Amino acid sequence: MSLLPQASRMAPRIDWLIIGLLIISVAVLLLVFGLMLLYIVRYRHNSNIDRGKIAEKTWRLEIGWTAATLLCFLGLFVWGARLYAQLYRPPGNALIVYVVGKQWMWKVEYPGGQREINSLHVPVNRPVELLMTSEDVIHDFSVPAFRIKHDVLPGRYEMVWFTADRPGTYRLYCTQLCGVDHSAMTGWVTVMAPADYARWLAASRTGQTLAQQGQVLFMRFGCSGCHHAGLSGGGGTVRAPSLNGVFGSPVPLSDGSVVVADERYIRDSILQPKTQIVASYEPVMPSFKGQIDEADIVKLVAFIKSLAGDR
Amino acid sequence: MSEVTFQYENETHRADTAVAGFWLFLASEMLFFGGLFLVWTVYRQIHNSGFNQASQHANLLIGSINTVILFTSSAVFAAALPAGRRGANRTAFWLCVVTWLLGLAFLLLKLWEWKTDLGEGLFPGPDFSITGPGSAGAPLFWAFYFVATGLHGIHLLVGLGLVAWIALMAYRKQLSASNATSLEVVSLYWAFVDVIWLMLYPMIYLSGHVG
Amino acid sequence: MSITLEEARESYLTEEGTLRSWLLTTDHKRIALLYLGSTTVFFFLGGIAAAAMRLQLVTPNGLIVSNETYNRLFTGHGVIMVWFFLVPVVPVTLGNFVVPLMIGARDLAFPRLNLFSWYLFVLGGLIAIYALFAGGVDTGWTFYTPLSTDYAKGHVVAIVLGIFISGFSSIATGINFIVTIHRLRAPGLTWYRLPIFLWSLYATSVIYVLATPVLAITLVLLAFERIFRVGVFDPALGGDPLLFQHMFWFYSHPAVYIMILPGMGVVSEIIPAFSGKRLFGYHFVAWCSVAIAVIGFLVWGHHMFVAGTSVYSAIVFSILSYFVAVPSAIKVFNWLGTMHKGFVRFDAPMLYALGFIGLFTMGGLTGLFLAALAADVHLTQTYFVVAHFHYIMVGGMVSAFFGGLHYWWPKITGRMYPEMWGRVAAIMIFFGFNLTFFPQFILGYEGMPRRYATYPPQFQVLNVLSSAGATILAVAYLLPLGYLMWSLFRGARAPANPWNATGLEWQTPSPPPHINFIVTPVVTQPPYNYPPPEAQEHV
Amino acid sequence: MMRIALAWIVLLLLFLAELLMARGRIGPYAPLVGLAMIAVVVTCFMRLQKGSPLMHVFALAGLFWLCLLVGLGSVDFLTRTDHAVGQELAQPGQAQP
Repeated sequence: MSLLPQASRMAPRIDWLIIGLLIISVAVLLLVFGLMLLYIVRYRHNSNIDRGKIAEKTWRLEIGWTAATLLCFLGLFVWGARLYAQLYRPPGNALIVYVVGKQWMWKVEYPGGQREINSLHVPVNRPVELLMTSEDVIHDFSVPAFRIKHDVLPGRYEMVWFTADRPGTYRLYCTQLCGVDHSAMTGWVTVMAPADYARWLAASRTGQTLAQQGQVLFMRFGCSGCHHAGLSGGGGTVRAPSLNGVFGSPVPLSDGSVVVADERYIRDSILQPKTQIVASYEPVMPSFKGQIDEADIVKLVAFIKSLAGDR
Repeated sequence: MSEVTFQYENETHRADTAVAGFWLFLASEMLFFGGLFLVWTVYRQIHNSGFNQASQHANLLIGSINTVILFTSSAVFAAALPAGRRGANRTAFWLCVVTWLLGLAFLLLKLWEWKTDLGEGLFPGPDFSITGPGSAGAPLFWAFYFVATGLHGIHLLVGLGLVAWIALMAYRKQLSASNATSLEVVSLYWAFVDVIWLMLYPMIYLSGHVG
Repeated sequence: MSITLEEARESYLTEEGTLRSWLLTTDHKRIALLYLGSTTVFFFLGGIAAAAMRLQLVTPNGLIVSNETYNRLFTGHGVIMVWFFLVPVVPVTLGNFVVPLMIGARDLAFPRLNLFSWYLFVLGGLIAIYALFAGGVDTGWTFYTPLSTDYAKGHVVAIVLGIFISGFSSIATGINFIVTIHRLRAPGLTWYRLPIFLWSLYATSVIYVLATPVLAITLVLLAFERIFRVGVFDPALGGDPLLFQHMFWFYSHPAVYIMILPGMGVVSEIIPAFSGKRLFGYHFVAWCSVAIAVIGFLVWGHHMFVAGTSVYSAIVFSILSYFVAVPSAIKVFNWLGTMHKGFVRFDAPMLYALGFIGLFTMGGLTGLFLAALAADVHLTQTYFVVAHFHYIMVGGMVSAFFGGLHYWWPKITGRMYPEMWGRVAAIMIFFGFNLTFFPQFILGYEGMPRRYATYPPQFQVLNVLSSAGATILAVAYLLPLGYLMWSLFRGARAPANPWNATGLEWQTPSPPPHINFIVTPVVTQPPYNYPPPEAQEHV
Repeated sequence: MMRIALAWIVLLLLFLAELLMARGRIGPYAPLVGLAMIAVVVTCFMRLQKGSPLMHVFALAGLFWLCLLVGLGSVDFLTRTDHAVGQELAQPGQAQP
């Protein structure tokens, strides 16, 4: 299995599963082709071999191979399912990178404010969690060298994570048909040693972190006119909830329910503010749908996230 | 060897086979509407309050009147079958006429209801009128509403054609004990359209009034 | 209406010759030939699209067409091959012809419905062809929303309408077969005396009748959303595009079994006939068909392991997917068991059947890779998947179709096909097929995504190999078209039972008369009642 | 004829019950009454119980596969731990105050 580099912690484990499947397949294939060739040669119609009597009762054999097949399949199922569950359980300390799919490019944004298109830089031996969404149709983020793949859907955040363990550059693809230039929606993942990664981050800095860029947008879109955030904002004529410490905490809503303010909730509240009103506030916030793209929403989310510790 | 019983032993064998085949067709139809039921079930699960709000905007009065009209029409048409089998063509004819008129009344009321729905801005889109807290998912309900009632309406329209055909047979005195298969099949179809409505009625008109 | 014995013996082909008598016929045998003609047209249309795709992929940057045209090519290829060839082909051609013959009936239960379903099929097909030629569709045959509803250009509504209409043709055929098998069996023909082909067509028909309507409603919802720009899958309204995928695969996964069960049925006829031995484990094979049809409804979620469904549902669908593989494996062992101690002859139908076993086994085994959750994450949406389902559908089903066509050709036409050419074509198909699709497994493992008009240069060698195989495959598929046509006029006259096979269809003349059987047969024997080896050895 | 008239009266009563129940606290059970009405139509107007076993098989198959579609079709949505962003969105372009 040296055709494709194994560049993540998960890769060899998934390759072992594939090798296991391959061994079983080759064994069954040899059995089927072997018996087929044996029988058609040995029992060809003009062969005078003594055929004896044919078995009348077949159910023992039938039960036998049914049970054997079933057992073998159950083993494979458990093996595959355990690995799969790990693929979707990210460790808590992962580095978060935002990925936005758009016909036909990948936009990548880092917490430090770095941005790139069709390219992703990650440090080696450190778990990286990608929070992904799409501006239009369904895309799919796939890096074969890491053995990961996940659909990127409009209207929600999907997650995939990996720990790259071999520096180098690897191809990334969109693997869900997304329109005319689907096959051009590809790029490169660069895995770097920690020191190189730090240098790259510093060199690609745009001056502001993602949260700082979000703060600029927070002013520009007029959010700060109503919402208190950080040390500024609020104090206008309209009463709106303070955003300090909101992220990750439970929010009571006007219909009596309680939601935890996660990325999804923040995004919802920007685009469709009227559907989830915080208890005791008026539904006066206008929708920003159509005025703000997913890449900017990511910045606002990062900004509000950065206030999680403030009270 | 008559043309109709070519591959059958006799007329009864043919009639039973036709009716059984029609039941299989109805099973297929059930899955057709089943897709809509799945849509409703899933979205009601996800957008509970939006679906309740949206359902409260449905016209309960017309919906209820239509329900009564439709099960009354199935009862009337069910009575036409024994009449047809007896050869009582005149009775069968008038029962068909009543069924047909009830079906027509249902459709006219439905069209009127659609008109008021559209007037109230209930078609999903830029002018959709259900907004405010907890309304997420309401447009999905109304998209479901228009597709479901539309498809049901088309089925009813086909039913009207079939009932008219049976009425014509009765008018020409063609129904008899040995020639009632078409009547039986159409009565199954008409009752099935009723069954679908009895499923849709609580989903559309009652679900929002619960509790 | 009384007819003389002489008139009753007149073949269904020569009984009446006018065009009108063909287009308004209710004879299942003539309708089968109408279907054979129309599905052949679709097969070659889809084949031309495939050939263009393989040509495009000879170079990494694409040899002949733009990205947009390439997308239209694979969409057209998928739509035509799935809905207008693979799903209908064996039931409506071979099935239509032999079902009444196998059960000793004069026709299907609803002959006029049968003709009507052919017209629906042709109408749906013409609309689909119009959509493809009037500008095409580039959504893939899976029509995932919101690409198909809000973003794609092209005639999505038209092609969806074509598929919708042809769906009703499937439903009509399914109802006809199920009711016929229940109600029109000859005296003495109990369920366990039915040939396996009928069991598998029955199972197929269950899927036709109960899955196709779900596709129909899904396509209605899709068209509604495309026309009105609002609908139940629209994420902007709070809709979930994954619901579309669930509903689509509720049909389209069982449809995979529509595309393989009839092939398994054909092979279960051919192998006993050319092994001169009764089918091994008849009851198991029969019930496995039913089991595949029923369990096949429970596994659709395995198309969505990376789509964003819940992990729990992925695990449920994974284990169910393994369950559906068990009955398929049982069938393979039973076919091998049938050849054991038989008298194996190598006529063309048998070569096709042996090819089917080999290719289907490979397709089935690679399916295990895709059912194993973590392996699926790596392999899905790549050429591995493309190769996997082509092994099942083309390697399996198309081989079985050709096998069945050769097997029943003497019965259908009254002429023998040229045996040598039949064998050459069967062997060429097997090797051409492997050369085309085996490299695609490796491409998929290496990560080449499917539906790519252009690709990174490291994949070129394997792609060129695959295209070379496709050339052989194309020739191999054209061969039967030539020699079968030739045999219609020059082939040797076929006897009633050229293969010494059991089954009622071989007890009536080739080609059969309009009424199939002059005297309604009475069945007194189990199926595949070939004499035991000790009785045959000294013949 | 009597049987059909009786069935119609039962349907009417069930319908009124369904309507009243939907207004009250036992509302969630109102659809059960709807199912009872369907049972009346199927038995009295479609005469299923008088049909051949084959018809029973076909009707039950339809019902079974319907349950399968709705049941297995909801599994994913009932077990989503990570509810989608878009799932709590209202319609686009709502009027601004």
